[in-house]
Amino acid sequence: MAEEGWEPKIVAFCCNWCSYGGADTAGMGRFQQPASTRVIRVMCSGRIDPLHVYNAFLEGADAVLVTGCHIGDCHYVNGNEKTEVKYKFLEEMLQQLGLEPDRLHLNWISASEGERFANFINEVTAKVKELGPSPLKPAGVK
Amino acid sequence: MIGNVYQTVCPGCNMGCGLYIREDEEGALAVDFMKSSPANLGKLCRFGMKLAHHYSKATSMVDGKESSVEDAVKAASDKLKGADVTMLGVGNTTNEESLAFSKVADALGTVVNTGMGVYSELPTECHPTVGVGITLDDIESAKRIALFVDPYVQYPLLVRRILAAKKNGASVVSVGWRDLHLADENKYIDPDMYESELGLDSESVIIADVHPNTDPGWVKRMLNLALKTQAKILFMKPFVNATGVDLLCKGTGQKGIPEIMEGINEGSIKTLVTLDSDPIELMPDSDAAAATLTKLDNLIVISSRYGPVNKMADIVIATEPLYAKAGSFMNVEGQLLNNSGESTTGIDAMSTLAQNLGGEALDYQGLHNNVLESIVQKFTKPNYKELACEVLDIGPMEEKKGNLIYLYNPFMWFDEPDDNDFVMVNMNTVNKLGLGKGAMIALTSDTGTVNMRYRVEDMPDGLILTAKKLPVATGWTTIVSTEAV
Amino acid sequence: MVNVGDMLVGYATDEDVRKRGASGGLVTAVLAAALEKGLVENVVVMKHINEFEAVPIITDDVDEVLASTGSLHSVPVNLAKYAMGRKVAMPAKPCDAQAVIEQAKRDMIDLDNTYIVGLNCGGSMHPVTTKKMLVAMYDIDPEDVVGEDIEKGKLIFKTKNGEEKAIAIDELEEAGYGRRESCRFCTLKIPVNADLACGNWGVIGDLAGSATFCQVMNDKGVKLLENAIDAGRIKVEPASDKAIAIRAKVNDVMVNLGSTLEEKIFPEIPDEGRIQFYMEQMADCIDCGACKEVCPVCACGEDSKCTMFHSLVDNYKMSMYHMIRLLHLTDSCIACGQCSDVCPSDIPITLLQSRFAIPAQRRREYTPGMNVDDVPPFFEVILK
Amino acid sequence: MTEQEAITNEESEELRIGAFICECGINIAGAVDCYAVADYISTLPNVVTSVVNKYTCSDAGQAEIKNAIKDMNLNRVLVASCTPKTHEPIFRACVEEAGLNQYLFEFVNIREHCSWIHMWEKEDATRKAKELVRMGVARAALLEPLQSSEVPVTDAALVIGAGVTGMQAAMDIADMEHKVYLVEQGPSIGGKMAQLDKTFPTNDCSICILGPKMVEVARNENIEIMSYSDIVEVDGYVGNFKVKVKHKPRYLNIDECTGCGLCTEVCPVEVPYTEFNEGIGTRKAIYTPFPQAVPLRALVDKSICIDCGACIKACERGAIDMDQKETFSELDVGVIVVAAGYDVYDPEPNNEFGFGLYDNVITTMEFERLINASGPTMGKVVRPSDVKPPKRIGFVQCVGSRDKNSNIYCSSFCCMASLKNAQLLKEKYPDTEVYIMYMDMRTPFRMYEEFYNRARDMGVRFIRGRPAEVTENEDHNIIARIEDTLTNEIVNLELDLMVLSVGAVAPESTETVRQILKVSKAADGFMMEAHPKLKPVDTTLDGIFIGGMTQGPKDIPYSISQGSACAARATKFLAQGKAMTEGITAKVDDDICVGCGVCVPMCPFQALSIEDDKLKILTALCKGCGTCMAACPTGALDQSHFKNEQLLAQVKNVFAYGEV
Repeated sequence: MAEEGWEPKIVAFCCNWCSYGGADTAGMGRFQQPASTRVIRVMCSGRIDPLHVYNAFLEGADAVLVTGCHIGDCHYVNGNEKTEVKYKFLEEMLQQLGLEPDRLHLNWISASEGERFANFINEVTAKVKELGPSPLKPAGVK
Repeated sequence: MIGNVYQTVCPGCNMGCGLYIREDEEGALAVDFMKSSPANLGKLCRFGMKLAHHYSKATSMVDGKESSVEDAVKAASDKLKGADVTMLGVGNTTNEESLAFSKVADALGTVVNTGMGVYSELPTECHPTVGVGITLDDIESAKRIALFVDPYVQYPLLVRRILAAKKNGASVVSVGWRDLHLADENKYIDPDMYESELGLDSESVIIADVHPNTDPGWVKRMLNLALKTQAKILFMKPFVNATGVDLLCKGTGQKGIPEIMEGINEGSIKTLVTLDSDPIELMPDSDAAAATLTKLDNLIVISSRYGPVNKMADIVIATEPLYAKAGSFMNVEGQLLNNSGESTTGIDAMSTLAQNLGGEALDYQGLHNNVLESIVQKFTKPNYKELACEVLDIGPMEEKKGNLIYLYNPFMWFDEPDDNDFVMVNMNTVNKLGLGKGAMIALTSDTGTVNMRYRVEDMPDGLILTAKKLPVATGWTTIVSTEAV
Repeated sequence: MVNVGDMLVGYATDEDVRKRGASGGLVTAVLAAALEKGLVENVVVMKHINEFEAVPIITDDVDEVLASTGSLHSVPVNLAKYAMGRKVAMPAKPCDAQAVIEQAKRDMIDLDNTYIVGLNCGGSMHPVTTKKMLVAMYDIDPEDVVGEDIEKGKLIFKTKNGEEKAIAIDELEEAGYGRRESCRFCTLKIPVNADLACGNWGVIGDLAGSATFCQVMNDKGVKLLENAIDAGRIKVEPASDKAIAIRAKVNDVMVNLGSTLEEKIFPEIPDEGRIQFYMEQMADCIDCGACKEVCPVCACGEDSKCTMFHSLVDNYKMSMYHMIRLLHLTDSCIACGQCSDVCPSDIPITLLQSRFAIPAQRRREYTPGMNVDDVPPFFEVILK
Repeated sequence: MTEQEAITNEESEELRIGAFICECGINIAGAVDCYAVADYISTLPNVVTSVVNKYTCSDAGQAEIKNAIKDMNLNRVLVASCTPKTHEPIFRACVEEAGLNQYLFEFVNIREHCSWIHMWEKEDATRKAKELVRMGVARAALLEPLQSSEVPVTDAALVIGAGVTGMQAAMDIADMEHKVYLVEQGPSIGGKMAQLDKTFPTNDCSICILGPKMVEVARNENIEIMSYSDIVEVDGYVGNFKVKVKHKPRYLNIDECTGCGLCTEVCPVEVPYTEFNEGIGTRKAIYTPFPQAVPLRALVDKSICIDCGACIKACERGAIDMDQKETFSELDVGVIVVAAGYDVYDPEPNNEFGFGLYDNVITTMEFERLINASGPTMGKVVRPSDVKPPKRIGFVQCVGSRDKNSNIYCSSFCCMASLKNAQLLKEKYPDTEVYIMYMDMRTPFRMYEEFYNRARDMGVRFIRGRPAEVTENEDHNIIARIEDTLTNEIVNLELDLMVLSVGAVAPESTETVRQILKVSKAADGFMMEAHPKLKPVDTTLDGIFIGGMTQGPKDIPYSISQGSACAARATKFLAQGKAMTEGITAKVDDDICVGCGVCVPMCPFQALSIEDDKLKILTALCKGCGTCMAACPTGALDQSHFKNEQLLAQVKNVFAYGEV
């Protein structure tokens, strides 16, 4: 366990139409969350490149969340389906690399599911707090 | 066959890495791996991998206008006849061309300066040890290795040799500015403590390097360390044929490049002839070097590459690219390595030049046999010359003054771009200046300011290391002030 | 008269080519005929320099093709990238053929313009290691060697004075010599993905040592053979059932050897120590990019997503360059060993890449480089 | 100097970023110390000004931005306030007015993503806000000017669904001199409203309002009605939609048939008429939907037709053609209005309140058909068990609405519907007892509350409670046990007829249309609007609008107003004749692209193709999703405004060496 008061830093990639909207709805619903997560907006979850996920871990992220529209709801027909294919490879690779599985999550969240978004952030932050800082975090990075 | 395949040696440094250069039908170059080459098993470092961009072709020029090689040689002969000429050939080319160059020097009654001023301040009996070090295979059987170079940046193909030595049980101490992964410990200590602190004995190897800007005192200190601890020593050098040129253009009293620059500034040198040696690229302060060269009456450049000095030269004699030359090189181990190319444009040009100046004609075969007799015989089986001299008087050491320190590497010797385009500082400097991630650090010296990206390293406070030539640098160490951009 | 699936035994009609060939000189004859009759514009061949050195060249001169006869066990190079953008015929070890097909999947090679004459392969060796092995294990001066062969699990060297010496491969590999590590766990010994699959396995009876077994894999294989027969360059006859059985047996032995060695080469790394293991393995990398330049499956130019991170300005704990390559090649790495060969820090990159590629490929029952129509799973698109 | 060069020149100048931190009253300032954020941001490289204002989106706030751009010649603007989903267009327009390219603007969300979700951790919220804005500044530094491109708009509109909303929208657009294709899946336009008897709150006869409108729609020469047709495919983008419509076969020639009904009379096959009369009464295999149908044409239900040929003989105009095939037509339209309507909630699956078990439990829609003068019983309300007029009738409210086991939403019209039906009963059969069992009577709009009082005055009895148990006695009367929560008594009510006041659900057909159009789905299954207040009838897809029940349960007045709203929003594009497409599209660097073609199958809009070893992008078709870039191994493909370097700069600036 990390030293007391350590707060995990989580990077969340959200798609403009659904999960970003979900985060907004969580805000509108005032669903309180730990201040651990930084949202980066992309137009579609299909835009999230494993390159960005790796860069997030190597820059110091303790967890990375890949989120987007539910299957069938993608504003661009099937961007999220391709994300699922890439995510499978990403997950397998980071697992083989030795990174704890709980540091990487894929979650489809629609623009109306504010509470679900908030719960998701709460759960992940709690799990990551359990795991402690990421082994890939460079020295001296906050 | 379609296009050409040349077996050649990488001009990056004195390691002698063998490789193939492929030239397709349109003349585009590509690097290919020569796995049978003993020095490097076909492996190449960052510089070797980018060689396709290195061989920029030179064009013969007379007084700023393009001309044929023959006219350039004719014009050069007229200029050189009876003149007081200084010649510079650091060893960026083959033994045979270097020998031809020294024949031209004979005709002019002068010597070829190899740019390594160090040699003229060392007793002749320790020249062989500085010239030819232990073999690369012997590094792998050393018990203890003291590193006075940063292999990752400066001589990368040493890395696998040192790792192999560690597998055979060697311990490695690095005496540099930053922690090296392959070093068991890093001792950035006062030079006087080297003998007592580094734990060297007869089964140890010291790896240092010598180049035109090295302080002779430093080389003596290295030799003394080897003498006192009976450790073997290997001096790496920055030019592919530094060893060959040193042996071919013998004689103490040769001038180093800094000395030549001073000579030009004082007006004692009026005419300079270079062979594949561009002072603007070689000197730490390129702008100062360029300014100095304008003071020359005659600047004659014999070169296979297009470099900044070509632009300033009165006469340029363009020779064929290095990989295409017929010729040989001698690496740091004293191994003779041959090009597969057959072109002799450079040699023929110098042959004509020598004849115009009263010397005899030269041909490749003659020069090659001379090389075999003069330097290879002496080193048929490369063996390490035990140091046979007393402890040397180091004399006044020009104290290291600056906090910006050069980590000389092949990209710097040719002043060519490299992706590793940053300076190194430690975390205290980052926090002191409040540098953000991905931000720039501003380095200011009395010659100007430059903004550079930075990498965080474990190294002494206040120091800044750079593997890239910076306009603000005036020597291999420079005093700079730093602030966040 | 030749059709797909035929199992034949044949030899070059030119006695000199036949004699110098590793088996019957058939491969060289087929390549020469392809050039002569205009089936192709160029041929990729190995230009011999000495017993342990040869360099791949692209030629349009039949003599250079004929001069390249004879198999080279100590020149481990992948020929795929030399076939790009040309109408060409080429000899190909199984990993060469795999790389050609992977490049074809990325439109960098047009398979219809690339005739692949496959060669059985027991495994290749590194020239410098082989020379050291000859001195240490065989007590032979490398200069005297005139030929070598792999048979019945033994590595045989022939010297100028006609002498032959054989030592078991696993004995050599125990002592740190023998074949390159990637060849040890390779299980594709017969190039079934090429147009023709040739070799000396299964050449028995009076033809032993002077003929080549040849299996016709597809229509291009038929065209190659018929073209060579028309050119009068080769003679072929159907292989006997016994020959076919023996060839299959030899193949099984080699394939099993490959799979048993796999466990030895890839010991399990405990979960908690695994990330430290990879960090330690990559720590000495100087980011030279050689492993990408040499990779025969990689289709990118000099600028790509991995080389975008060549600068070491960010002191990440793991190189972005390697993480991207590990992912991009998860579904297409053919473990040909080229990257390990050219790494200046001697990092066993092929083994590291295989730790990611082999499980991922097996999980998807996908083998790269076998069929140009298989879409690499990473780019599999679920288009309703 | 062409415009493109002007942009790139301006690009090479020194970066001058202006940061504007919004307090949004106390919405942000309540948890985030905006002044601390502004101070921190002013220390970052290239930030020229970093100020706080109370309401950045107000006129004063926007004026301050415009002045700052002019006075300090800013070439990048960053606003840290609420969500870009609503306010990015406002600020983009603001910076554009000040002469700065609208894409040189970065928006950081420190309200929904920060202050509102960390209300009690002021320190954490401030630190997070600083980091979010730092990320924004890093991205702002790398933004490049873009031009959103203009596309011509085809001067025609498609309206899907010809219920009251669809008809209203169609007429409004047509009246503004634009061509309208009105596609209806049923045999006649009119939708569910045609089935109703009277409509609240005026109790005027439903068909009397609807009929004239239907005729007007039919007569309007700008409207082309395509009845009995389905939407099969929609491609393209705003202004240039390609729509494929399937015309289901009626097995008779629509131009010849006059709807005279002779064929229907001779047709020997009869089945319960579920489509229109909720299964009460019957219809023939060949039938006209209802008397006031538009188009008044018959159609053949092939599933029950026995091919006896009687109708063929009977038809004087020889209109019937039994092997008529389905036909397709391709429509080019500029805008699309979706008014695909709803389905009535079906209580049968779990036999709610005895529905499907006892004959005398019916739904509102079945009641509407009973009481309707042109209905199967000519307006006589009878008990299904013995076809006698019921003496005691009870309405059960919130069936299939406000119920955890079915739909949690309130369907908004069922209370008023029951009040109306109760009044009709009292008027027609004064001595019947009418009960309404309810939880809350919801009568929100003009004259609704008065309508409620009138029902009470007419003697309708209200019981605040819903039947806990419903049983049937021997003469099929319904016994409802109710706990009246106002009197806290258990009431056993015997009823002759019980009407379940059912709500609305999203129909299967709307789901298919929704998937074809790729409009997102709300939690309640209906189509989701872009924003409840700011864009109530828009969808997130430019040029596609939704109105009426398809957007969620509502009553007829609300539906009709949404019909007009859709028309207004849609006609903007038709009137302007051009539409601005988003400037964010894919861009390829030809020097790096090796032509491996891996990206091509990634694009669902067919915008990518390989031509002589290089990638070619049809920017008009590119929607800017970015999926192809994630697949491109070389990095040659990048997305304007979301470039790899911009995303990586944000990732890098999530972290820092020192404490913020």
